[in-house]
Amino acid sequence: MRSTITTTVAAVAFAVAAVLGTSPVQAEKKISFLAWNIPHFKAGAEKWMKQFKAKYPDVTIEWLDKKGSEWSTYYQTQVVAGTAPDIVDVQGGLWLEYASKGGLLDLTPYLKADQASYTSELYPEFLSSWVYEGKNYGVPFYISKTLLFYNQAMFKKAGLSGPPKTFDDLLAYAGKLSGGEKSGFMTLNFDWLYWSLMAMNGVEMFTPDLKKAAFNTPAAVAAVEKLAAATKSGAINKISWTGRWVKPNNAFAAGTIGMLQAHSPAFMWMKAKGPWMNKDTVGVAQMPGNWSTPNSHALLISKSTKYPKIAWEFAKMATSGGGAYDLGSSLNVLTGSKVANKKLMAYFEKNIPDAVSVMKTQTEHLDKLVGNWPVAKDAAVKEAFYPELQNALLGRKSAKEALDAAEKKVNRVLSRR
Amino acid sequence: MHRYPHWPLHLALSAVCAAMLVPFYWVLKTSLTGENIFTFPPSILPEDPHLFFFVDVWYTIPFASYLANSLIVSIIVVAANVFLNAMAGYALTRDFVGKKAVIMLFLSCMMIPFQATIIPAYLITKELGLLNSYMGMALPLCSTIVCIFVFKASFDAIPKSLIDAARIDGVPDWMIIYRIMVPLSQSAIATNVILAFIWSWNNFLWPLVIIRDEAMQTLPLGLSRFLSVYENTTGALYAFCIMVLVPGLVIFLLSQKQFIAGLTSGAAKG
Amino acid sequence: MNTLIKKKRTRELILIWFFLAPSLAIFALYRIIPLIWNGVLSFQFWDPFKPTEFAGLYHYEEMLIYDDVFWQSLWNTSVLMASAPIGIGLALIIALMVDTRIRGRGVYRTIVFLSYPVMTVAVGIIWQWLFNEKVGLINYVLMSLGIIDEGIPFLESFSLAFPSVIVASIWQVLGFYMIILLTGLQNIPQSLYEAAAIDGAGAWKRFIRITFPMLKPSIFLCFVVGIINSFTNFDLVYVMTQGGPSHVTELLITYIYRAAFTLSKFDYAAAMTVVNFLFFVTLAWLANRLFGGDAGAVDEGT
Amino acid sequence: MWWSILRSRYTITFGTIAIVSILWNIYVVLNDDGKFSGRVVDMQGRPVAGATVKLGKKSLVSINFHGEEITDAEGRFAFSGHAFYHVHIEAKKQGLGISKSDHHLYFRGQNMALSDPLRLRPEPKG
Repeated sequence: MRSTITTTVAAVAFAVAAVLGTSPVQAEKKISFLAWNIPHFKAGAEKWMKQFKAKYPDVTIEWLDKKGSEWSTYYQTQVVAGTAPDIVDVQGGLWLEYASKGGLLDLTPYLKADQASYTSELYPEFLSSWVYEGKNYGVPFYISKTLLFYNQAMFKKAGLSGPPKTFDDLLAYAGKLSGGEKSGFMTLNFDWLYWSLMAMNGVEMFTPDLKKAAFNTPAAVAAVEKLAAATKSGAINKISWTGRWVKPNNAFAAGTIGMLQAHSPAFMWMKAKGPWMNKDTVGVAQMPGNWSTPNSHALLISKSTKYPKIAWEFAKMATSGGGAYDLGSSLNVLTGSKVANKKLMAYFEKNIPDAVSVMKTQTEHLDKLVGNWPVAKDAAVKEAFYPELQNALLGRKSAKEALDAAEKKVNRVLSRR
Repeated sequence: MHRYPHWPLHLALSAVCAAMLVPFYWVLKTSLTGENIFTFPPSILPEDPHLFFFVDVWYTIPFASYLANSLIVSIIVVAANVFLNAMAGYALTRDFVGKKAVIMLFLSCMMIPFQATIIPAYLITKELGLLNSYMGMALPLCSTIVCIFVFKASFDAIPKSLIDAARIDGVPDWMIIYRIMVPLSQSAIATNVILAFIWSWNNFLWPLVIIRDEAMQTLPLGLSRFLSVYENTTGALYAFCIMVLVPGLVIFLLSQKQFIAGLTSGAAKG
Repeated sequence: MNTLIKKKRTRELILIWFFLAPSLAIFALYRIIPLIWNGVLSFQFWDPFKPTEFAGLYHYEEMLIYDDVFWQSLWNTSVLMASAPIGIGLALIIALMVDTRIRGRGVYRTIVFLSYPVMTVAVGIIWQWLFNEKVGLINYVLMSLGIIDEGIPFLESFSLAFPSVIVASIWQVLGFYMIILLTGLQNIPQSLYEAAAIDGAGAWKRFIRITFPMLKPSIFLCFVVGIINSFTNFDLVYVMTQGGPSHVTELLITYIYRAAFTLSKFDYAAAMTVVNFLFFVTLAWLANRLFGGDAGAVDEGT
Repeated sequence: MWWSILRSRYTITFGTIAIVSILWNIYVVLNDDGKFSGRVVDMQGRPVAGATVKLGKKSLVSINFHGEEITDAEGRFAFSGHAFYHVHIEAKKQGLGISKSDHHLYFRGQNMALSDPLRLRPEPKG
C-alpha cells in the first residue's frame, strides 16, 4: 500500500519536474559592441543598453572595449574565429582593409531607407569619409579633426599676435618662439595628422585615381627640406616626428611649446595636466589654409552579424539625438549628428567654457579635410611612407632621397595584391 | 676562502643592487606623488606623498575580481608546471631511443614566438571549447621547456650511484622520484614555481584575445584602463604597476627561502 | 633473468613516454601545430573573408628581395641576441660574487632577481620614462654630473633608441641569468675545488679548469633564454618605441605582429614566422654544438 | 605538526594579509555612511550662517553634485549618504564670496569631518 503511494508521489513529482523542466524559454538575441578604449563611458553604455532593451526586450547587448593598440588584434582574431563583434567602433583607416575584403556590411541602403529620420541629421562630410568604392560602411560615432593650439603667453613674449596664416608664417613664428627650453611648433604624427603641413604646400598623396603615389614633387621636397631645417634648428620640436600622444601633449601642457597641431581630445587631456590652460591663455585656430586631418571614430557593422537590422538600430541610437548627446557629454567630444552637437555646444558653454572655441573649430571648413583617402592599403601605405619621411625630417636622409624611396615603396604597396 | 677582504665585493654588489632598485623606487615615487611635468629636474624625494592613486585604481577597475582571476590562472599554471616539467625532466635523465630527438624538438619548440602563433592557438583553444575560461588561459603555459631543462639538470646532478643502489634494492621508480629526487631538487622546484608564476602572472596578449567577459579578465588587461586618452591617469598608471608587481615579488620572496635551502643542499652533497 | 631485464626495460620505456606525454601534447597543440599552420599559410593568399589561393613563393620573394624592413628587423633581432653574452657575463660575475661566503649574500641575490618578476609591459613603461628627455632619471643624473647640458631623447634618436631598449631588456633578465648560473655553481661538488686547492691551483685556474666547464650547461641554458628573450622582448619594444623611429628598434616579432594585425597580412606574417623559426633553430643548434652535448646535462663522472 | 604549519612563512604572510583585509573591511563597513561635515567661516574666521554648501564629485571637467546644505548659526554643515571617494566641496554666500576645495577619501563614502573650516574668499571677477 505504502509503496504504491510512494511510487505515485514519485511519479507525480517526476511529472511536475518534467513539466517545469520543459517550460518554454524565449530565445535571446545577442549583439556585441566593440568599443575603442572608452572604458570610462561604461555608465553611458549601460544607459544605452537599458534604452535599447526597452525597445527590443529580446535583445541583449554585449559591451566589449579594447585599447587602440590591441583593438585590431582582438577584432581580427574574433573575425578569423567567426565570432566577430557585430558593431565596431573604429578609428582612422583601419576599416578600409576590412571593407575592401568584404568583411563589413554596406550601410548605404540603410542610410537611404532612414534618410529623413536619421541620415539627414548627420554631417555629409563626416559621413562621406567612411565611403569606400561608392559604398558607405560607417556612420560617424564621434568626430575630431586637427587644429592649431597656441600658447598666448609665449606669443606675447615673441611679439606675435594671432595665428600664422601660411606655411612660411608657421615656420617663421616657430623660429621666433623657440629658444632654450622652448620650441616653436609641434604636431601629433600618428595616422595622417601631420598631413595638413603637406596639403598647405599643395602636395597630393595619390594620383586622383588613387592608384599611384603623387607626393614626390619639387614642392614636396622643398616643404620637407624646410621642415627638416626647422627641426634641426629646434624651431620644430623633434617629438613632433617621434612621440605619439603623451609626450607632445605633456610638452604643450608644460608650457614649453609655442604651437601644437592636435585634435580636440588633446585639449581636455592637456587641460587636466596643465591647469593654466583656459580660453585666454591658449589660442585656438585652424591650421594655415584651414587644412585639417579628421581623426574621427565611426560605427561599422561586421558582415558576419546575424541581426543586421538590430545592429543598425543600435548604431543609429548611439550616433543620433539623445544617444549621441550622452556620448559627447561624457567624452567631451562632438558627434556626427548636427542635432546632438547643438545641445552639446550648449553643454560645453555651461560646463567647459574653455573648450567652446576648440569645439567650434571641429565643424568648420569641412571641405578642407585631408589624410582620409579611401585606399584599401591605408595602413601599409602609412608603414611605407612615414618611416621614410621621418628619415628626412630627422636629418638621416636628404628630402629627395627619402621621398624617392618612399615613392618606390608606396607604389609597390599599391601595385601588390 | 678568506684570503681576500670582502669590502670590494660588498661595494660592487651594492652598486649592482642600486642599479636594480632605482627603477622600482622611481615607480613607487610616482605612484605616491603623480607626475609633475612642470618641474625640471624632477625631484628625487617624493613631495607630499599620498595613497589616493591606489584608491583610484581600486575603484576604476574591478581590481579584486581581476586579482582573483590572475591568481586562479597562476595557481593552475604553477601546479601543472611543477608536475609536468618534473616528469618530463626525469624522463630526459634516462636514456631511451629518440632522446636526442625529443630534446631537439623541445629546443626548437622554444624557438617559436607565441605572438606569431596567436591565431592558430586561438582556433585550437576554440576547438577544445576553452575560450573565455581559466583553463584556456592556463593551458599554453602549463609546461615550459626551460623549466624541464632546469629539472633535468638538477636530476642529473643527483649521483647515479644513489639511484642505482635504490633500483637494485628494487625500489619502484615513483618511490625513487618522491623519496630521493624531489627532496634533492627543491631548488629546481622553487625555480619552477617562481618562473611559472611570473610567466602566467604577466601574460598579456593571450588573455587579451581569448577572454571576452569583463568578469574573466586578468590584471594585465586592466592596464589599458590607465592609458586613457580622455583622462589624466598617470599617477594611477604607476600605482597600478605597483599593485600588479607586488604579488609576484611576494611569491618570490616567500619561496626563495626554499630556493636557498635547495641550493645549499645542492652544494652540500658530492 | 634476461627476460626479467627485458620486462623491466619495457616498463621503464612505457614510464618514460608516459612522463613525456603531457608536455609533448601541450607543445604539439600550442607550438608545433601552429607552426605547421604557419608553414602552410606562408604559401597561400589567405584572408578570413576570401577563399584561399595558392601563392607559391610570392610572400618569400616579397620578404627576402624587396622588404628592407624585414632585413632591418632581422638584423636588430640578431644584435639583441648578440647582446645576450653581455647580460650573461654580468650575471656570471654577480653570481660568482654572490656564491662566495660573504655576509648578506641572500639579500644581494634577492635584490638582483627582483627585476625579473616585473611584468614586461610595466618594465617598458618604467624604462620608457627613465629614458624620458624631460622628466627621465637618466638624463637627470647625466645632467647633474655635468656630462650633458640638455636632455637626450634616448628613445627618439636613431642611434640610441635600440641600445636603450637593450639596456632595459638586460636589466629585466639579469636576475634570471644569475639564478640559473647560481644553481649551476651550487651544483658543482665542493670536492673538486678542494682537490684543485690541494693541487695548488689559483682562483683563476680553478675558474678555468673547474667552474667554467662545469657551468657550460647553465650557460647554455642562459643563451637559450637570451635567444628566446630576443623575441619575447616583444612587449618591451611594443611599449617603449613601437619599433620606431623609422624601424630602428623593429624586431622580427614586432614586425610579424604588426604585419599580421595592423596590416592584416596573416599570410605574409606566417612566411616571416617560418623564416624566423628556421633562423632561431639554426642558432640554437650552433649554440648546442658550441657547448657540446644536449642542453642542461651535467657531464658524468663528477 | 600543526604548530609548524601555523608557524610557516606562508601561513603567517597570507594569514596576516587575510586578517588585515578583514579588519579593514570591518572598518570600512562601519565608516562608509558618506558623512561629510565641517564649518564655513569668513575671511576673519567668524562662522558664516546661511551659506549654501554643495558637495559633489569632480570628474575631469564637470562636477555632478550630490546635494546642498545651508550652514547653521555656527556655520556648521553636515552631509550624509554620498558614495564618492573624491569629494569636491563648494561653500558660497552672497557678499562674502566662495570657497572651493577637493578632498580625497580612502574608500567610497568614507565619513569625514573637516578639521579646518572652509574660508570664504571674494570671487575673482571674470
